[in-house]
Amino acid sequence: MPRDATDTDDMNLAVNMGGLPMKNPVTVASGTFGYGQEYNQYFDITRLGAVTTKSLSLKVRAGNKPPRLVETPAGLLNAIGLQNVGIETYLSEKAPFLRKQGATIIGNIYGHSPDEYVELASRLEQESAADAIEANLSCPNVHDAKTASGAVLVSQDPDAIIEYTKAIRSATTLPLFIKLSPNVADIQEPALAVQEGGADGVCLINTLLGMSINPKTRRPRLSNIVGGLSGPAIRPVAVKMVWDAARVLSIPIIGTGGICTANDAIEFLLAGATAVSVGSMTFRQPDAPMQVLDGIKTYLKQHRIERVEELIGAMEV
Amino acid sequence: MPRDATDTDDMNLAVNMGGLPMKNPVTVASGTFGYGQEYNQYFDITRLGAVTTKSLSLKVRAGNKPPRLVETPAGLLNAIGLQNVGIETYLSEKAPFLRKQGATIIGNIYGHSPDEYVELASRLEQESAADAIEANLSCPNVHDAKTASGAVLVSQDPDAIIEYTKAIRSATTLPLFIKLSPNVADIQEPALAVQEGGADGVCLINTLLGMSINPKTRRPRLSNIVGGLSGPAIRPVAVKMVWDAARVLSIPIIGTGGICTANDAIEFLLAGATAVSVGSMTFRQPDAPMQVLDGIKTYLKQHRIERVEELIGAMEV
Amino acid sequence: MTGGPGARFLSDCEVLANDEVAPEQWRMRLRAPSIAAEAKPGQFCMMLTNPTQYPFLRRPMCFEQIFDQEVTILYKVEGEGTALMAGTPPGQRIQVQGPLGIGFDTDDDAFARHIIVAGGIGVASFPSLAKALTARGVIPEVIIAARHAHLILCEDFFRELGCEVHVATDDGSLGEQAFACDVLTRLKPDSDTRVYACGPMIMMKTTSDAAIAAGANCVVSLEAQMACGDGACLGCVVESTEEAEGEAMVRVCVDGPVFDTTRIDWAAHNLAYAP
Amino acid sequence: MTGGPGARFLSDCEVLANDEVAPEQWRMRLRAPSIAAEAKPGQFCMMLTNPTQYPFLRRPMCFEQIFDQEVTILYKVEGEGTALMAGTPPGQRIQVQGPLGIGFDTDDDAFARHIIVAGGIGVASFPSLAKALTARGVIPEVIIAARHAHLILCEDFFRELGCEVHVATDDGSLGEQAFACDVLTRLKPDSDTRVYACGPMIMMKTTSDAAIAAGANCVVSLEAQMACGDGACLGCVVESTEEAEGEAMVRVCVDGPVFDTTRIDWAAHNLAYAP
Ligand SMILES: Cc1cc2nc3c(=O)[nH]c(=O)nc-3n(C[C@H](O)[C@H](O)[C@H](O)COP(=O)(O)OP(=O)(O)OC[C@H]3O[C@@H](n4cnc5c(N)ncnc54)[C@H](O)[C@@H]3O)c2cc1C
Ligand SMILES: Cc1cc2nc3c(=O)[nH]c(=O)nc-3n(C[C@H](O)[C@H](O)[C@H](O)COP(=O)(O)OP(=O)(O)OC[C@H]3O[C@@H](n4cnc5c(N)ncnc54)[C@H](O)[C@@H]3O)c2cc1C
Ligand SMILES: Cc1cc2nc3c(=O)[nH]c(=O)nc-3n(C[C@H](O)[C@H](O)[C@H](O)COP(=O)(O)O)c2cc1C
Ligand SMILES: Cc1cc2nc3c(=O)[nH]c(=O)nc-3n(C[C@H](O)[C@H](O)[C@H](O)COP(=O)(O)O)c2cc1C
Ligand code: FES
Ligand code: FES
Repeated sequence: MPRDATDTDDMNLAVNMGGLPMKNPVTVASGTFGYGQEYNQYFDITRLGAVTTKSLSLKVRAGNKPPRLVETPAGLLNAIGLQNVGIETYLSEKAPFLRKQGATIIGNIYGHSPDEYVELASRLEQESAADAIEANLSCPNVHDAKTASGAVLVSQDPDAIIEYTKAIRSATTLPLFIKLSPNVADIQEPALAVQEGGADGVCLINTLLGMSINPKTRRPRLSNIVGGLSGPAIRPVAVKMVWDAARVLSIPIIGTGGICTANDAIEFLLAGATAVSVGSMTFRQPDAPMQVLDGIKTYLKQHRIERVEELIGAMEV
Repeated sequence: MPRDATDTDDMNLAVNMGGLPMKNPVTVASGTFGYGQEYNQYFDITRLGAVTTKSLSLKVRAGNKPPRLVETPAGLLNAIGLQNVGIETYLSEKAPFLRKQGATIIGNIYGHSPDEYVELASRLEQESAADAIEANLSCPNVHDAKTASGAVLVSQDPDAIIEYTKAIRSATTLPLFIKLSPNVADIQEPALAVQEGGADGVCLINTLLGMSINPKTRRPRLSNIVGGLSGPAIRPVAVKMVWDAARVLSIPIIGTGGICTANDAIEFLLAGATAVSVGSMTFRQPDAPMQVLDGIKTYLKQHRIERVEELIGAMEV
Repeated sequence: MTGGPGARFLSDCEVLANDEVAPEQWRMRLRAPSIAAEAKPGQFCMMLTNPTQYPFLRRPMCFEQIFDQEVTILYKVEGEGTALMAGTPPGQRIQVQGPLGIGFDTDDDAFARHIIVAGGIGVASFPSLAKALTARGVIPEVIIAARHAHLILCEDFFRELGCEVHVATDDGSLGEQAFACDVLTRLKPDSDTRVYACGPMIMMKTTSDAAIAAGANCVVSLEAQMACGDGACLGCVVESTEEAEGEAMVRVCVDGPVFDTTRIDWAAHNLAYAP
Repeated sequence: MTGGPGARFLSDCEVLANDEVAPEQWRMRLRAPSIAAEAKPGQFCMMLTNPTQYPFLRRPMCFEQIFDQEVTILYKVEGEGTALMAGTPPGQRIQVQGPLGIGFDTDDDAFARHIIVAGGIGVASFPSLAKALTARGVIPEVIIAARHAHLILCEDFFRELGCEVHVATDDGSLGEQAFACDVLTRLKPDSDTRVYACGPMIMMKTTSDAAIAAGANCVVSLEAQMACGDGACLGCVVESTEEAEGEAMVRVCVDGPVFDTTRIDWAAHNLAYAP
């Protein structure tokens, strides 16, 4: 018997995220859900459409110096700097838990070169430690903010995106998603580059670059000076980018950015996302992803919508 | 006798904004303060370092269809579409009031071509209806969002910025500021283009593009679909852009974006702004610009800082 | 005397009472001496619903009744902002700005007959109007329409003033089962009649159509999403019937909220976006 | 028995009392049966301070006292979040998650002498610790230090438990004019002593230095900006003395908040950023 009869009964919740079958469109945003185990005490994490892991790198990383977090109006800035256990510890200690539970896994990876991404993706596939790969080409927190010129992220350069995507594509048969930065003039360019590179989906958006200064000490509030802005504050920006990208892409989108409630998730679906990930809201409400999922079900019932897929891109203009 | 002895006594508040002497660094954001008169009933608007007008165009404009506003977490989206009385009505009906009061005026202008900006700037100078010009090259709300490709703003294209700036520069001897959009990958590029074009200052930031969908009706909440996000939600993004720009510019910056309190204003000064403008917060608290000004004075006293200019770019890293 | 614009104030007002008068419908009594002294029926105020910055914008609320030092607000819990209002205990102070906008013209004696048409919480501004009219000897007739019996508010108030009150509900749970516009038509307004309508946009449109069809004069009190309440942001506009570009839009906050219905371009108004 | 990690709960807890016990210092009593049943001294909870999304993040608060069905929180109004907590009337419910983190080891009998060193509101977690220690016959000595007399909290509580209490203020307005670390040195802790410190970062560092200099064991209860409280966000880290990249950071929320001071790289810690 399936662990949760209610969810599997609702076949109308299923979506196909670029070849990854998800029993419902709700996943979690990388870096806001650890490796899943942290939240299994608040709800059965296998009820999620997928668990997305913290970005994994080849070597264990200590990340940036503290302080790494600062709260901002309806959001927060983080400069974690990709602290993570490294791929090998993930394979030996984290993935087995997720597999034992029966979770669908989106393995988020971060490297310093196409080769590193290739190796990360290969290891995940070899060890069956992920059901899809999400390559984070957009982390704002791994550069030295003090250098005069703003750090250039891979995902700010369409040519680089194509190069990285092609490399990872050739290394894995798993569904491949590329996660992009909102810090661009026009999101359609990097999104189309992802498609051209052969990926199966795009994840929009990573955090917006931001900073905060403490007037008392006259120092930045983050030791890294600059961080990534997330939370409800950025939701309107994320919805717009999903809508922009959806109009030109033929591959599906995971929508992310300030999703707090089912209504927020539905906004992203209507804008054109196929799946959604709940991020910072989990910090405020550890069972937020479940509340979003339950709320989507209620919405479908109330509006007599048979299949959640009918909502994808269904905004009426 | 000056109208407000307290402020003129505090000579330590004065800043020089690219040739515009401001008795204090506090102005208001274009479009959030009408033409000044609207707020004179809540405080003496001449106490402001300057009054910045709603964007003026050659012809009167009706703007976009309603609804034009939607609230978002710690912010709002607007798609006003530059409704304004037009330059001639401004000259005959609005500027005289500001002049009679004795306000310092930053005339914000919007045109469809360099020629239109030139004409607008010339008219303002001819009629002594502004003490400085702020050219809005970054309004997100005057394009048709439905066209598949995102509208390109002048301020997203450094070459166009140079062209427009040079044209306006040659048409006026008034201090000239250019207002830029945050919807770029790297704000240093357009900021440097402004400087190359010969302007005296940069205003950062205009609103971030965003949108919101009503799950009940499945329609966008703005009739224009897309709007500009403002308010405290975007403050971390604005502070970061001011800091980025300040590190490469030799011309001064007006910092804008989510300023609600004196502490917020000081954040912008520390990041490198010479002046600050209070925008959306005035909607919540009509005397917000005065509270910001008074709070800056208190801060200077508490921290025994002689001149507000000492704060500009004084963040310690 | 038209209701505004005059002096406006930004005051910290003490909440004197705040009670649920019907399911999800509340009445708040505020001590607001300077605002009360200036307020006219149909004008409104902008209320801060939360001391923290969320919700960021204030909520527009018209005056239900205007007393010597006090005003009352009759409101419906719609979303987060009004829910926070409902949670405000007496004794607390809230920032209120007003009086704002142009209210009802209560002095115009061009009309022999006055009919108030209220839809749902749209009744909120009519007690003060009815009081001002009766004060100069004009007793308005009142139509109160709502979806359901428990959403019919202020009936006793109008009866005590001496008004003839017609109650209609969509489901027939109180009064007759009818729409406001149909009741209005039955009352046979004519060119000597002024109709005052407030309620959902669709109800105001149909009521206004019925009034115009009967040759009556009709004013409506509109709603719109507002940011400033002061005419500065240009966010609260509705399309007018004026052709000229500069007059194509009217601002609900300073040009209204009360408008002669002929000024409003109802055809242009997209009801799908109604708040 | 070390204090955690065990079962954690996300509960809507009723506020039973919420009183200002000293200027800007409040005590909140919560009905929290499942949390109270699991909570250990030194553990903490994450509290929602506002039903709306501002402040967005919850506030970490340790347990002052742990009762059968209830816990108390002793807190200082620092900014917006704690101001909202102070404004929460009894009867209201707030979301509380806990117990979280690793608290004090109250069962370790390796030490003959136990000295609690509290700086300001850092005293908040010590009543439950002192009670747990006295319950097994160990009577701790207590140093309470603060800037000013009115910031000295819980003195009577510790005395009633039978503890010897040393009060010190920066300005000499109560007790002796001294810093916590100096009082500690005077009490001559030795290798048979365990010191428990909580307070501002600078006070914990100096107290820890004094304890180590005297050859004592020292545990500190750290503070950090937190987002999740669950070990997931990696936001609350402090630098550890471990060399290995994977151990270079410890998370205050799940590896602490109570740490043996030798695990913390105090030299790396930049006090300029202290919350
Ligand atoms: C001039 C004027 C006078 C009003 N007087 C009253 C009154 O006396 N009593 C009363 O109950 N209501 C009145 N309203 C409507 C009231 O302002 C809204 O119901 C309220 O703003 C809803 O806020 P919310 O946070 O509870 O709802 P939410 O749905 O959370 O609001 C979301 C956003 O939509 C806006 N909004 C939602 N509904 C409306 C609406 N109908 N009109 C305008 N904006 C809306 C809100 O301001 C907010 O920004 C008036 C509106 C206007 C324009
Ligand atoms: C494990 C732990 C237990 C704590 N226990 C208590 C307690 O029992 N009593 C008590 O009064 N305080 C305690 N604190 C500190 C308390 O969490 C902060 O004072 C509180 O978060 C301040 O919130 P604010 O909104 O009032 O202040 P603001 O200054 O508005 O807060 C701004 C931001 O900084 C953070 N912040 C500010 N000060 C601190 C701080 N000292 N530590 C961590 N984050 C901070 C806030 O979380 C917030 O995100 C504890 C902190 C931690 C980490
Ligand atoms: C504390 C924190 C850590 C994050 N770490 C990662 C990460 O390791 N990899 C990644 O791709 N995104 C990371 N993100 C970005 C989120 O996955 C997400 O894209 C972003 O937070 C926007 O969603 P939200 O507003 O719902 O949080 C992180 C975000 C936060 C707040
Ligand atoms: C309702 C509204 C209208 C605006 N109109 C203009 C405008 O006409 N010209 C302009 O340059 N900026 C305009 N802006 C942008 C503001 O001047 C400002 O750059 C932006 O709102 C960010 O500041 P804030 O967060 O303090 O509001 C407008 C903003 C709002 C909210
Ligand atoms: S609400 Fe700003 S113009 Fe009406
Ligand atoms: S608060 Fe998130 S890891 Fe500690």
